[in-house]
Amino acid sequence: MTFEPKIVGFLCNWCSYSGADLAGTSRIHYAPNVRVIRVMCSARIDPTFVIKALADGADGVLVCGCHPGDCHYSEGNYKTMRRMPLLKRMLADFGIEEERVRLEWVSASEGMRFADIVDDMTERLRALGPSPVKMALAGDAVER
Amino acid sequence: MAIRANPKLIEELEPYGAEDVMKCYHCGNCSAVCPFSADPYVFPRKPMRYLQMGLEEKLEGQLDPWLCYYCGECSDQCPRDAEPGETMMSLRRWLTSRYDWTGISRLFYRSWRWELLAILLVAVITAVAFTLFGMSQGSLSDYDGPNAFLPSSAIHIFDWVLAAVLLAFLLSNAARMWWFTMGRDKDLPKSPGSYISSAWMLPAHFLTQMRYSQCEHKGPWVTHLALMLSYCVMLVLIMFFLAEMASGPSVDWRVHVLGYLATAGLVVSSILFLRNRMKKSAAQYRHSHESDWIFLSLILAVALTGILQHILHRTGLDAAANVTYIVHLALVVPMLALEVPFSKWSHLAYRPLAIYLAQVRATALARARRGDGKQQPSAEQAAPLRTA
Amino acid sequence: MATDKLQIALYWGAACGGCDVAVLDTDEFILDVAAAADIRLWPIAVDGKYADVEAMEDGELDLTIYNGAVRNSENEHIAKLLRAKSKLLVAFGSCAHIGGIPGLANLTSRDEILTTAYLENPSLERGSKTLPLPESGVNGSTLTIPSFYRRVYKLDDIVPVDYYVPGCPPAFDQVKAVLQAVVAGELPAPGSVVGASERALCDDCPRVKSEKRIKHFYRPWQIMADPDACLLEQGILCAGPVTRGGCGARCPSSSIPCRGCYGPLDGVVDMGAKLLSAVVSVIDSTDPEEIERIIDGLPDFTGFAYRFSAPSSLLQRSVRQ
Amino acid sequence: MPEPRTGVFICNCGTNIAKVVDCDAVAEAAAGMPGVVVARSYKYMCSNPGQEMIAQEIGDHDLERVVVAACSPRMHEPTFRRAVETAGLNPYLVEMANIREQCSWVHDDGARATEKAEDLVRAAVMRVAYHEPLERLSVDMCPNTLVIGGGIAGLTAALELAGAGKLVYLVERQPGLGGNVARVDLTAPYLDSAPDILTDRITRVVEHPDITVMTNSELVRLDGFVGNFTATLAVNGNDGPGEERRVDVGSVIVCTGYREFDASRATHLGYGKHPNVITSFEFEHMLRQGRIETKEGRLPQYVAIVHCVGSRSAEFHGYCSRVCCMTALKYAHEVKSALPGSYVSDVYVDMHAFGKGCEDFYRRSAEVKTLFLMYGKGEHPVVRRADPGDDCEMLITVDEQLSGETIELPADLIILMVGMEPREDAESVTRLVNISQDKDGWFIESHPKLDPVATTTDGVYIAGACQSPKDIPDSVAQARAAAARILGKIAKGKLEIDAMFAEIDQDRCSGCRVCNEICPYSAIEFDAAEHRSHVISALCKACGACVATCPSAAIKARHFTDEQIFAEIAGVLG
Repeated sequence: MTFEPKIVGFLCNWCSYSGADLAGTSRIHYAPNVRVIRVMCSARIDPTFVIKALADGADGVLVCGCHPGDCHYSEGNYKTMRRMPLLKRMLADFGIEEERVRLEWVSASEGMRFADIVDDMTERLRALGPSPVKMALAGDAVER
Repeated sequence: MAIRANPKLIEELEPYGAEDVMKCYHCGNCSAVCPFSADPYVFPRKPMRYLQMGLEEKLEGQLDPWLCYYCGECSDQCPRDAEPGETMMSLRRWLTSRYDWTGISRLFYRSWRWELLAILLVAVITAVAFTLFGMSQGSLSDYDGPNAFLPSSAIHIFDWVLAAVLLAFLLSNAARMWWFTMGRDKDLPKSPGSYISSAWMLPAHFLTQMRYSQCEHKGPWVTHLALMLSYCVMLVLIMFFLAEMASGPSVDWRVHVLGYLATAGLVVSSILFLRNRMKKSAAQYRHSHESDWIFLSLILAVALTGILQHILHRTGLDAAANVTYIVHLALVVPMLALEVPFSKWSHLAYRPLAIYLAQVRATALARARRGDGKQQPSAEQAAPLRTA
Repeated sequence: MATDKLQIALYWGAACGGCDVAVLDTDEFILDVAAAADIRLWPIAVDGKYADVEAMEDGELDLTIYNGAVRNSENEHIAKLLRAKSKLLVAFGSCAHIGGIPGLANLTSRDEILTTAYLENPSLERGSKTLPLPESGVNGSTLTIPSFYRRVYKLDDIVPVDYYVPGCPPAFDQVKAVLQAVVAGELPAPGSVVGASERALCDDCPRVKSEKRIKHFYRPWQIMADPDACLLEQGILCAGPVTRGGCGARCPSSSIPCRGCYGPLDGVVDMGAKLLSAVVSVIDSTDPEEIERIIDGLPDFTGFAYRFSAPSSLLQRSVRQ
Repeated sequence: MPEPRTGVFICNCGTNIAKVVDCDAVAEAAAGMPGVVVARSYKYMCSNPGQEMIAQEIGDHDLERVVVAACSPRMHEPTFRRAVETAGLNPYLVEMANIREQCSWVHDDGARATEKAEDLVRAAVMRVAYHEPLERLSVDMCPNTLVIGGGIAGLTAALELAGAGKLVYLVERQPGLGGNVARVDLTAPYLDSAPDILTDRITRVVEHPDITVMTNSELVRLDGFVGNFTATLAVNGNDGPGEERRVDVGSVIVCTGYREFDASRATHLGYGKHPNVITSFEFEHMLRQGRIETKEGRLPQYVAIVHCVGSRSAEFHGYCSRVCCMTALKYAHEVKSALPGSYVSDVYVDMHAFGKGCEDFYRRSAEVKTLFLMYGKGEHPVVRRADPGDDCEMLITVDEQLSGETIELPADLIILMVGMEPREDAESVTRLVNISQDKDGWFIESHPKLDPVATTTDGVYIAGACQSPKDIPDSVAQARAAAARILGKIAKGKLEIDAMFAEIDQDRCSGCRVCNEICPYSAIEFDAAEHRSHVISALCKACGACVATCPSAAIKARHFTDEQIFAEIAGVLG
């Protein structure tokens, strides 16, 4: 059986979550690997959430917000835009592969784009294999 | 190379009947519905575009208007009432006047008064000339025989002279048509071979009007063919069997059976056309140019005077028959002398010629495309004159 | 040893010794402690053997003050031992509390550490390939040393902890407060962080704060900082906003940015992630490339953000092992 | 982890969900989740019987929390909130799991979709355990309104509000009222006179006792929140020092309009180089003067109208300016009637004749023999001076799309249909009233279809061309819509504010002020005396940016707390 990665998606309510809903209403099929958590704005996505998802066993984390300039809250997505690069550097310091965390801008009309992103990410994570985080933490309890 | 638009050209075309072309917004429904519109002859839309923008030279070079038989589908489908069919008709009129180097055609199409005046003039001259001629050598009471008022031998000679003159006009105009549509375009090499291999189309389309038969409604084609064939039969009879036709009072069935049929064809079809035009029964009859009325009326009048003359002669009323003959000739001569080279009747020559040239041109175009290596020509391009 | 004196033990795990010094730094107060308590174990200052502790009954000790993280089998063994023997176990100082500076080792691997220390260290004797092993044969007998763990643990990863005293080292007042509370029997709620503020360091920091917009980050030595304004606003990375107060804001008062030794506030699950969020959210740019350039001004941000708290972070350690 | 008594309701949505997701299996799995006392699968949860079932179960099982696994919460969350409310449960104690739009409609592998649905339900169950009952806030509504901009939209809105007996403050930067409509002669497609439309309105506005008109004035500051704004105005600011005036208003309508595209930017059209290349507004001026002529005073024989100048181009603005096509047709009519011998050409990208009466108008324009030439979106016509022998002054080269030919069009007078663009001060307006601009600079409405005049800032409305290019009827309709929205709120007297907003725990705030700059709505206020920040809840839009940023975890996003989201993360990961 092929490894099926679990992806936690954090989606802003106004653009990306609507875009994901649109993929549904348009019956655009994509990989069932993503589990979406809705937040009002991508700026609500505390870097802690991303790390928490990885620590809890996610193989990948997808963060989606409105396209720059199109934020429902004017400039919330810019905060996300600022946080994600440093978060990625930080995760790299913990040995976590770059592909496991992905930031994408998905508008409410981009159902197809959302589906493509999920499929692509699923594909890449399948190739990458399971996240080492959960294994490492579980291993520490057994062997010091 | 940019082409200069001429917004004024449309004003020149209006007297020819192109009154609604500016309403067109190029949805392309007309070209879509037309059974003949196919690459490289996309019409009516494209010629209409040239006309709107006043691209005179492009229009002169168009064969497309002659590929249209005016079935009227396009005008029926037009959402803007831009009358594409009538626009094509008006372009044919305009092209006729362009092919004609004398300028007479232009004068006639732009002014029915001039056309009527010319007809009257020719009619009067004809009548006077033949009356004087008859009186100088025969008797008004003799229709045939040695003392005939208008002996068929003399008329026969006159016919042949007239035919030669008309042919000269027609041929010179046709040559101009060739020059505008083919000769002038140096960029497209036309092979002499295809001129020869396509030559069969000329008589074939002339005699059968087979393309017309592919229009959705067959009625107009039948009527049109009847009129044309009747005319041709009558022409052959007159040009070659005038003596047999004129002799009487007995009926020479060898020729007269054909004569009756042709006459009936002429009368019935011209009446039908006139009735349709009066009733505006279909798109192609909605807009009648003065030249249409004049032409059909002349045909009908010629046929009717011919019949009358024939009956009078057979019933022994030779004097009356001779007077009718004069009237008949006074109608026939302007019809032939004016209508054939300068007005509506000329399409009899131009249309088959255009179909033929279009085929030659399309073959050349297909070869040029193939030669460019840009694309393989489709079967349609190889034989681009579309038949439905 | 029946006595009404408090029975206490002080121990250092993976530590630098600073916490012990901090206890000693209470000056003559230590004499009051000595008067009120029997110090049963304090390797840095008082004689006492592990065997003595092992001989104690469970719960015999009233209080153990444990400083240092858990890095090897000895640390773990003594932590468990003292936990069993002690009524109260206090994680004393950053290392025991949240992992501390030794915890930074969790951003690298055991192999890398051993290689650096024993094989590639320039001060080593040329050609030396000696690596410490838990067991080694010497002259026919077996010599054992504690085994070096794969990673660093904070104290409560190993044993339940009753109270936490943060700081690297804890401030004098805190040490005193803890001891006095135990003596007086006025104990706070179990599991609480003792002797520190419920608010971030900024609350204590005398620097003037205003709205923050950062266009450029500086290392402290790169600019002459305004002595009165918030360091972070000036582009100097300061862990103050994400760090529990109570230390008296000694670092920022001395123009040194806070390094976070007091650990995160209640409700903050990951100190580094929170510092990251706070610091970069106020970057004054909406251009991805410029943002990358600005964060280039934060070298080893991970090391800074988790300077004291890597073992207590959500990820706990690097997965490169 | 808290384990309140939870009911889980799984909607089959007919077969929309059930044909892919095994709803009974999901219900069975849900029954074993923490705190779940009842889990049911039903055909249509949003139907009346479905809602009644939820209410019934709440009563029967003393449910403290409800999870509905159904469609997107963007679809039916309000429905289920009402449903639990009828059963006496606080509406915020319900959580939805989106197993339709984001599960059954996008997957075909039933087993994996069912597994995903279970994860989503578990996340909702674990999240809802941390939900708290929330109450909406209520504030007073000030019945006065500030209208910014005295164009057709502003005038209309002011009259509408004053007509209902409410006080209106109308500020206009220019010395006179009327805006861009005041620069127009006739209007398309019915050829009504613009001055007639305008003069009457201006008179009524100026004379209305409940409307305070302030020209040469502008807004300099807006404080407060919906129902309770204080606007600081610089009155007569352009003439000398001016005075500052403060007014209390409950609502603000922004009607700041547009400015025309600067035609000289489209260099190929030769505006500013050829004297007889003029803009549409210059032509309007000519029409109002009553004589169409070239700069040299001659009557033009060829008049060319170039559409889409600045619009629908990759170079300038991609959008359509909406009014130019019909205005251009209006010019065709006006030129043809003033100069019957002239030839009018329209050079356009696409003819947009979508408004009422506009298609007829287009047809009539074709009937007066206007020549229409189409050019491509990525291309542009080029104007040059004609050669000495030509019967025209200029020539326009166009790659004409409908013929495929490159055409040179003669022209004596060229009218450029300059598009609309956001005013140069639009950005400062957005900062003043706290609204946003889209990528082109137009003000963003709350919802493009369902809430077209409100903005993301409660109490601030937009009307007219400041929102996007618009003709007079649309501007008027928006102005009236905004006025109606405001009158509705005034009629209620009190305003309810959504229970979702951020709040700062004053016992944990250190006053570090990291959050202050984060809030796009300036809803976070710093109390300098207390050294604490706090949220003005009426201004807060609950985006949560400050919550994620607060380094002390002192800010709580109501209904989107850290605990709730952590529980959700743990939930989806099983």
